[in-house]
Amino acid sequence: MKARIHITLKKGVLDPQGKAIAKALSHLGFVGVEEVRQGKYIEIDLAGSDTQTARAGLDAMCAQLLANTVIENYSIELDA
Amino acid sequence: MKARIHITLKKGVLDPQGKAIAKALSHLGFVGVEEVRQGKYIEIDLAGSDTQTARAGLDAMCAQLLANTVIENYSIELDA
Amino acid sequence: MNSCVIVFPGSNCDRDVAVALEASSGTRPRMIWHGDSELPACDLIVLPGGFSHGDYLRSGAMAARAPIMRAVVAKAKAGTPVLGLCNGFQILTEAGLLPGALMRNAGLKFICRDVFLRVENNYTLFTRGYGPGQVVRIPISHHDGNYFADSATLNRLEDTGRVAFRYCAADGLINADANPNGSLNNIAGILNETGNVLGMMPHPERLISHELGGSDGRAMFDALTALVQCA
Amino acid sequence: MRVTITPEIVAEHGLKPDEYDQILRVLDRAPNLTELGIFSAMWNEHCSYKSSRVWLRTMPTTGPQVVCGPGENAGVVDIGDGQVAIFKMESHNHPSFIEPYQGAATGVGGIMRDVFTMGARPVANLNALRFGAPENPKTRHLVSGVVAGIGGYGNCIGVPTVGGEVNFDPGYNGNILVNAMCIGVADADKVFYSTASGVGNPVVYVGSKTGRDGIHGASMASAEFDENSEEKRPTVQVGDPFTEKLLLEACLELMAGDAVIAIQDMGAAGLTCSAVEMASKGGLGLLLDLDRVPCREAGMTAYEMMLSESQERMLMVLRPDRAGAARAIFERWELDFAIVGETTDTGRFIIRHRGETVADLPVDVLAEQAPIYQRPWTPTPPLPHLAAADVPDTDDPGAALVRLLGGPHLSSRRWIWEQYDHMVMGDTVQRPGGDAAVVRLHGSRKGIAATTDVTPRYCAASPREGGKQAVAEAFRNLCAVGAKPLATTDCLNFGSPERPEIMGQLVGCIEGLSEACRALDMPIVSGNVSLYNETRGVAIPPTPAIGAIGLLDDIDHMATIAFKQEGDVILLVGETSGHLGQSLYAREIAGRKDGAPPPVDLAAERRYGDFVRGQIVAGNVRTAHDISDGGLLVALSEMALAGGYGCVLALPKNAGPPHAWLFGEDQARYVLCVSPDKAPGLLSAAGARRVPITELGRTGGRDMILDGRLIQTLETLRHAHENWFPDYMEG
Ligand SMILES: Nc1ncnc2c1ncn2[C@@H]1O[C@H](COP(=O)(O)OP(=O)(O)O)[C@@H](O)[C@H]1O
Ligand SMILES: [Mg+2]
Repeated sequence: MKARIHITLKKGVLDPQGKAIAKALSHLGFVGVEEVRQGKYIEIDLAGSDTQTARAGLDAMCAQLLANTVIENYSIELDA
Repeated sequence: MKARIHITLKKGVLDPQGKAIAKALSHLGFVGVEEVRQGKYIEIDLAGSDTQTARAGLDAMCAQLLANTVIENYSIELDA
Repeated sequence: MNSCVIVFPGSNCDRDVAVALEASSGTRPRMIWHGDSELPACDLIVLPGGFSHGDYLRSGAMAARAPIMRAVVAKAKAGTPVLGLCNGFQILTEAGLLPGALMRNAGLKFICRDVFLRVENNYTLFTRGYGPGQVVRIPISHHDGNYFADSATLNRLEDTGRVAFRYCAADGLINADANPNGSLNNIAGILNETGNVLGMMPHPERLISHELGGSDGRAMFDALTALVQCA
Repeated sequence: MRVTITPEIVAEHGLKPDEYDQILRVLDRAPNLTELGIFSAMWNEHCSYKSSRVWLRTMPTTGPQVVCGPGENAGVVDIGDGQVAIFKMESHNHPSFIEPYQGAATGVGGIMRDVFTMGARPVANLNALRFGAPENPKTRHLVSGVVAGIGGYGNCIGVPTVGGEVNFDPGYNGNILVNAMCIGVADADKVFYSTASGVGNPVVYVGSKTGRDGIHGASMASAEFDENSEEKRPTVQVGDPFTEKLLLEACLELMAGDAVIAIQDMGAAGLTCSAVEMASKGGLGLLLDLDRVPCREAGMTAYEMMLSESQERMLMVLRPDRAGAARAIFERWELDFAIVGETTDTGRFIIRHRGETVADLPVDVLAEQAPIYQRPWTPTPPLPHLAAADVPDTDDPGAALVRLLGGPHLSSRRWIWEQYDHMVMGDTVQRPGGDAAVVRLHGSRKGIAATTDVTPRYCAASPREGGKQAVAEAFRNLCAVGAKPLATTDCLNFGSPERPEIMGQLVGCIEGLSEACRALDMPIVSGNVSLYNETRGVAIPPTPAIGAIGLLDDIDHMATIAFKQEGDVILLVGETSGHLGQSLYAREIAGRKDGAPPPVDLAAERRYGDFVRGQIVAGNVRTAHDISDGGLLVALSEMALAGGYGCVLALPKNAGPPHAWLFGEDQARYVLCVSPDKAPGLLSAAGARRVPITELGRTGGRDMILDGRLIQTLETLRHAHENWFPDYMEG
């Protein structure tokens, strides 16, 4: 199974990388960029076929390691 | 408009972060993790409403700045 | 003084801080491997600087989940002084022993240079060797030192004297120019509620003698040593 | 899969038709594709030094301090008390142009492996960088990527990056140079070499897994760039400094015991080069079983495994009875460990894969019988001396000074070195910004000083004088901090050796630097040659980068460039003729690029350098700076800025034209600074040693004053000097 995990900064948490990207884009002459937020995208290949177990496992992985829930949110998609 | 951009390492390119995450997950006792790849996820809020112009702009942003096309691929989704 | 330095894969200031501790206390600290699960009896635990696990995923994230950290948390809760320097500070926040998070420097670049710090609270185990409001020169060397916490947490830190050090100008002024990395309120180091855990981004162990260009860092290790000798 | 070897395939492997004929002759059959790949890797310029070898043999490589000269992974020199310093410099030019961050990062990783392969713990890194003109649209991106990559790798592994140099010149627009140097320290009785010995000993692979990284990277590094080169991108390797840190610690742990017979890091042409070199040096054969090689991807072919340049890997020959203990060490560090073959007495390099023999080649042919070329060369025509009178004077030396100090060539490099952790390991006693960096030998009072130097515009004007000058400047930088120069490494960056005028540059530079190394007693113990640095037939300026180390017996007797207090006497050591040919003043202010470079008098260099060092070591002098790019006024300004004190100077009688005196780049000169009570002693000591010395003035104030006139305020100078780099990078 393949899981796709998005980790994004919580609202209100400053995002130095996003800000820097926005600035760089405007330096390069791109107009209309209002806000940029940078997050992480993690793909995990999992053994097994039980999506329910998998989902529980992935949730635990995110909460315990992949995301810092003080500043980040996460979301999980699972392809069977 | 909101764009969601995924930046991932090209196939065959070493992903030290993914490798380390996989190891850490297994140390934490998670079983069945076969491979982990880490990429970036970028959200951009754009002014304007013409999706075609937006898409062309986003493509240029990715090629010129957001992705390192030597080792990375990118994909763009656009919500109107 | 009986101190323990925790060594994670990728730690690289473990030896430096051991040298500083030995210079002040005359005793060589025990180096404890991250995979161990128990800590010997000790007067001080140090989480050193470096790039534990390459700083991959998030600085300090993987180290904070190492087996030894359960013992560190237990000792910290029981009152043992714990000092986290640079990567050690990042690990302490990831482990939940200190609030907030250390994000990428606002300038996005790694920065290695001497900075000035104002001692905001010199009534702590770690800072008793400094005067109130004293300005000290200590190097920073990090990529992710941009301190962030939500406003409630920040207020709590400020109101209870838990900000130990702030980045400042040479004359002690706290302003944006003196802030090397974008930290909220110029925060360089904070304490836990009970005052026995200090995390700071600067490296006091790097300026402990005139050969190295200064000795402002030494007072911290001297103070910790004296504390134990009194007790 | 059987591939018939066509002339096209041969050409794609960078082999010339006559080289292929030689292969057919020695094998007495056609090679298969894997074998051809192995030949192409081994006979590549990068591995075989086929164009430079005859000239490299002429370099001075021995001396009482030399424990091991060129030929091993790095050079080894005695530093006393049972210790050795192990160091080398290496190029990663083409990869860094294609992917600046990863190219530079893996360059640092590679040179560090060369050093710890030999049993040394790395204690300092340096880097010599050449970029195109600041105006070139690519330059900014390349600078930012290269610097971040060097920092990213060195900072993570925890070795201080303490020095280096940077030039901008349009000659590097299409071909930047990234030369990385690493210095390590080991116990003299714990140095490890790459000579395999014994038959039936296990050949062991450790580190990261093998992927399809940089296949043909070694060939790419020697192939001229063309318009399409940016499409060769997927061959870029990604560095993993965390794994390298583990590999470093695991190797040093293993080396504390007696398990290792031979060890070789996998650099260019990874498994091929390392295996063949170990076998060839030991006069042995070697058998590899590729089924046991740890792979990152499924289905890798023998060809791919043999040519992969995946990073952070090592190959070793171990004592059979120690293999188990060795495995335990690497497994504890969570690194791959696999016995992938054994040494044999057949003299053949035999590779098995999936039950088949996929290569069977004679080891000696691959290594020692690689082609060697005596390439035709034409000497660079000498340029006439450029008289100071032919270079326009300036009525405002202060403005010229601001332009020089606040421009790409002489501005502060702080923007770079603050991105490098230059203090980790707690022994950096002289940080970047001075003449040479100094790291204390851990736990002692001794120090190792290090510098990298070359002035490509001098080398272009006269390869021979330029070669001499590069070594002389390195010598001066070491003497100026109080270090005894010990030995040299080099990185010879040139265009295509197939062009006689480029070969002439290479020959001239090698002759010049060899002469200087002999005269200054700084033998060359390691180095690297990078040829084919060209884009569309335009070669880079000849750039023989020199890295040198020196020793301080007591770090308390060390000099720095900063003025230390008001009222000190400023003295000039050496002779000033006002040589403006190839000077920065002539180029940048007067727009003249002609003329011979300053001549180098090696006997004078030695005498003056020995004098300066002697005074520092004796504790008489704590402030010293050599004079190089930009001349005297620039050197004085750097000292003033570093210390925060200005100076009041007087033009000596018979100084000649002021612009030549202020900005000339005569060699073998230093500025010293001492308290007034020490000055008479210093003057008489110089007289006794026939060392010319002139009093220039006193420190003090916040300005640079010459003959009662304000040249410039320190504030203006500091602003210009410190801001050029960050402003430029901000774009
Ligand atoms: N790429 C670099 N990395 C680190 N330090 C550098 C780099 N470039 C220059 N420096 C440092 O800046 C200082 C000035 O460099 P340079 O002008 O080349 O010195 P010198 O003229 O004495 O050889 C030196 O201390 C040097 O080590
Ligand atoms: Mg110099």
